[in-house]
Amino acid sequence: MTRHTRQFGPLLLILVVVALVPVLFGVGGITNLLEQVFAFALFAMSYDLLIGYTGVVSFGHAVFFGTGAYVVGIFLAHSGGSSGGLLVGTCVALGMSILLSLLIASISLRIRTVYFAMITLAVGQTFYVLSGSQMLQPLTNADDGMTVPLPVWLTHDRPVYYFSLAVLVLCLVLLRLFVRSPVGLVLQGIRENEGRVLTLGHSVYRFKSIAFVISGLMATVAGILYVIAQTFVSTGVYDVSISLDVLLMTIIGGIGTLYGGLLGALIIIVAQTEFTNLAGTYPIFGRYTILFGVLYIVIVRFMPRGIVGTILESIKRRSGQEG
Amino acid sequence: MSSLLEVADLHVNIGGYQILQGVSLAVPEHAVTVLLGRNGAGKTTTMRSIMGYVRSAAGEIRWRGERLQGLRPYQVARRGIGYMPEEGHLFANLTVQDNLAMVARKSASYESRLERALTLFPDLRIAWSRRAGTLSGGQKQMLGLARLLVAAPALMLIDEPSKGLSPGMVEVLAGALSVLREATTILLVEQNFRLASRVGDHFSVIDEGRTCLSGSMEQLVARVDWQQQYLGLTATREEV
Amino acid sequence: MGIFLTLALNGIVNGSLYFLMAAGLTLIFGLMRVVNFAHGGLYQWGAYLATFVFATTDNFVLALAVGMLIAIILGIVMERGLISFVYHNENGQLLVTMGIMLILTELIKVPFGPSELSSNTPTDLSNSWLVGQVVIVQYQLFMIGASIVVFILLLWILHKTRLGMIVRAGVYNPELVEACGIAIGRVFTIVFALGAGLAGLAGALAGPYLGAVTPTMGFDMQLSAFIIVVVGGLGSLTGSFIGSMIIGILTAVVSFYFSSLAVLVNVVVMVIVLLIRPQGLFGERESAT
Amino acid sequence: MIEMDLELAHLRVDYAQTTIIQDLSLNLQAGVSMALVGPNGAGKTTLLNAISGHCPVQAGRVVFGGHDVTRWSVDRRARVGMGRSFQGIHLFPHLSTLESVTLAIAAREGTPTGRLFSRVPEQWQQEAHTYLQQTALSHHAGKAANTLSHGDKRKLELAMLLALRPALLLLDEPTAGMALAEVPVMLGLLEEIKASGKYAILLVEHKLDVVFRLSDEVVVLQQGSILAQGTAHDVMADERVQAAYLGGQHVEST
Repeated sequence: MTRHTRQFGPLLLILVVVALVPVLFGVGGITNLLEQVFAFALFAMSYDLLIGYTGVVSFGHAVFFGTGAYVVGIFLAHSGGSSGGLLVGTCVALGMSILLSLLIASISLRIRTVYFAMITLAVGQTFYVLSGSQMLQPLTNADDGMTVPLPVWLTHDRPVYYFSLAVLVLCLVLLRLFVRSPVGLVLQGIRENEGRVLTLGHSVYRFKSIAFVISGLMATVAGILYVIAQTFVSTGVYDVSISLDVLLMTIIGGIGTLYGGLLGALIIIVAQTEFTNLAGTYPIFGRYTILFGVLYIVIVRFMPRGIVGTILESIKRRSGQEG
Repeated sequence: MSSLLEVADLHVNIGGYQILQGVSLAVPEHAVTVLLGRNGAGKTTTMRSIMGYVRSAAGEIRWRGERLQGLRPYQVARRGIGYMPEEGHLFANLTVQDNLAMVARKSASYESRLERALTLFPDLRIAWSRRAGTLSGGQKQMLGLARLLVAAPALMLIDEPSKGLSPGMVEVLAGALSVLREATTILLVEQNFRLASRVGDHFSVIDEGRTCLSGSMEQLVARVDWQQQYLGLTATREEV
Repeated sequence: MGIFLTLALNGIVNGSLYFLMAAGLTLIFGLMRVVNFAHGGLYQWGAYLATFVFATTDNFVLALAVGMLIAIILGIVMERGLISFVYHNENGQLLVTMGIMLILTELIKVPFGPSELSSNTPTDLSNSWLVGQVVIVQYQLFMIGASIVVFILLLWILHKTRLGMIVRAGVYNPELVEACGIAIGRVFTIVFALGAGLAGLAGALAGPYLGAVTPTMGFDMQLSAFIIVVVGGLGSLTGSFIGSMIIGILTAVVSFYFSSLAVLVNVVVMVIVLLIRPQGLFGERESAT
Repeated sequence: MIEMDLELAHLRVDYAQTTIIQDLSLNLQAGVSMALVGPNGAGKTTLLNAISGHCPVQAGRVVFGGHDVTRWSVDRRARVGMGRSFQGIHLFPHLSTLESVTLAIAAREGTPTGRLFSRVPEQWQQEAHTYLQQTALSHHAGKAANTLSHGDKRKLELAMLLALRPALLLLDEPTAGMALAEVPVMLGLLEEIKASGKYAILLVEHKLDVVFRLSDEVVVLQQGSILAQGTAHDVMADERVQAAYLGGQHVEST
């Protein structure tokens, strides 16, 4: 019991505070910012499943995020913002995500990990180009992007906020169950010593594919949350910079920690917003990506476990000394 | 008898394992010192620490009085220590010619040393422009030794040259080693005790990462009980 | 027919540019096992500085030299300062080089601004001829010539010089190279600088060819270069050359007929090659264990 | 139940253009313990690799439990009952001993994809505990593998192997690198395993005393071929074996 309160107590507290935000601060700027954080936190956690639990780096995870956003966006736009459109769109997006991840897995997971990074980058860019191409203009409105009407029950800030939060919490629970499941254990084994897992008789390829599919699904859901929060979708959701921002969120938070993505998303989204505001007065702040690049290097070099990972490590060490 | 190389109480940890926990060695000049011990005892790690591939946790490696630790492997090599590892002792994708050319820049003395090596191993002249990877096991070992001859270091570290060779090839190898020993000082890791006892002047036994016995090769040959105890050369006649 | 020949010529010109990029990537990977995700950044810096120098001095040779030089300097700083810490950490390399890529792409906007900069072709190379129905521009020939010279030069260095021998040996067994008394770290730096210089040269040549330099040119080029090394086989120079020409010609043909879908076709080619030959057309298979 | 015999027929294995194993045929019946001995470089580990699928075979067949597994992947062979240990330490550094053994049980049970969001079954954990107990590692259940002593690591390897409930154990020098004091414990464990009669064992071992205690049959390899085969005593009495295996030094004096 005490172990459980110690483990989940802080999380529960955070959840309560976050849930009270609209009541305490009202809706508008802050809730909209947090909705973005929710979407990207889920995105980052889905990414962590890939890097942290199977050890492969993808530079094109935006493929799933963008597909979630676009497919649901298209269905909502073409159904005039009906609940049915949202539901069908979500199902189609999830289905496409599964197909896509199985396809990418089949060509890239059997070969070297550096290839995986290159292939995902290339696939991501393909989607970026496709989403902006004139050929698909009737569907996607090409480079101009499209405004997405929402179902009536989601037309106010507060429902959107709580809906996003609820989906995030639900996915978080699922992700946590997943990493604690036998499959999660196998994935950790793969990260630790892939060859040994194979020699024990686990099909490494199968488990990596499973992780990739789950990760893709979660990223797709993140994209859906994003389009609901923004009510707008454009080629930007497929941009490689989205993949790179999320990668940064994941490594800042801490690879292999799962919850690290929550913190990473908060930091990066707030930083981006603040820098963009500052850039209005001081244009140099518009170049904040330089700082993000530096962060990449600094984290790999000096803080490979990220913030959450480093904290967990020190807690573990301290309790180890006590025991 | 002066020692060219001295290793004192060397400790090496790799990935949290204590691989060496007190290896001491003296390698006297113009002689062959054989490093003996079971598989996994730490012989190869000792060689690799001398070359600077692995960092030592404690102890000292001295070369003509100079501390070697902290030097990069190429700096160790430039001080006159040649190394022929157990596996991957040649560049399989390079020709025999290039393999030999790797060890030194062309010069008059290079040519004469090369000539000597090719006289000793005429096979290599025939295989001159073949890729080293296509040589037979014995030819590969010859090429490895020829590289050492051409490099002409003051000390040669040779790791298990007889591994995987047929008895006939081991004979050739023994002949080659006795030519090499005329020119230089050798530290040899060898599991084939017969070969070791033929070419060795001194020996050290490493067991569980520690030096547990050293002396002259005649002593070891005479002491069957040492052979049994430290080398696992169990006598079986009695039990049969 | 005329269209086809024109497209083929354009494709070969594209391919020439790709090859300069892919060659550097492949050399660096071959020796150091580093996939440089900042390669496009070096290309971009080469392109911007060459454009700037040519616009101010009107000296194209100087522009090319400065473009290469800046990339070489950046390359050496990167290799010595940052990448050498992550040599045995594959994911670390990916992240660090990508971080450098972000910095390089964004930093270029500080002096030169976020919009594109037009880039002029030197007048000496601006002649064009009509051969049959095909228009041949002198600058295109110059680019093709430059890449062929580089290809031959690289083959010569790799197979006829001592440095090349050391590099080939280092690809196979870097530890043993050190045992030969050769400072492999210095060789790493030289090769990295060489690869960076080629990226800089590619950038410097690309400006006048594309007519302008843009902040996204690095990422775009890098993407094609990656597809090429995957298709040709990571680590193989000949593979890079052939792959460059294949992707170059395909890009030219497809973008003529379907404008923006060239990337899609390149990815499809890459997928097909990976399914049939996972190690690429000229790559060597790596053992699974 | 199918007899889980191992049959090697005319096996050839090349590595880096050199033939390591040539035309090797061998039968190992269920429940029998066989030791592979021979000088360094004779191809012992390569033979284990060929059987477990860690290196490709150029010619010949590997048949196990009625399956022709010659072209099978490593994991597929493991799933039909091959358990393999390695000469060096080959563990999951940051997983606990309990998790490591549970991972082996998960492999045996097949880890159905339907269990994506359910906990690791309680009975797996209990079973894992029994294997830790059997290998005298109970007191280290929560410890990360990389914090164990070398001897305990080898025991953990064994616990993971047993958890697979394999029909065939391929053991590559199970006592290599162990401190002298730890060796008898390991030997005792291995003897129990042998005595249980549940496993066919193929053991690569240098220490002859270990070979004598653990094997019903001994195969001497030299240059990738079988030089002699028989009971430990018979084989060791063979003069060719003495010449090859002991480097030919004389041992009559004892």
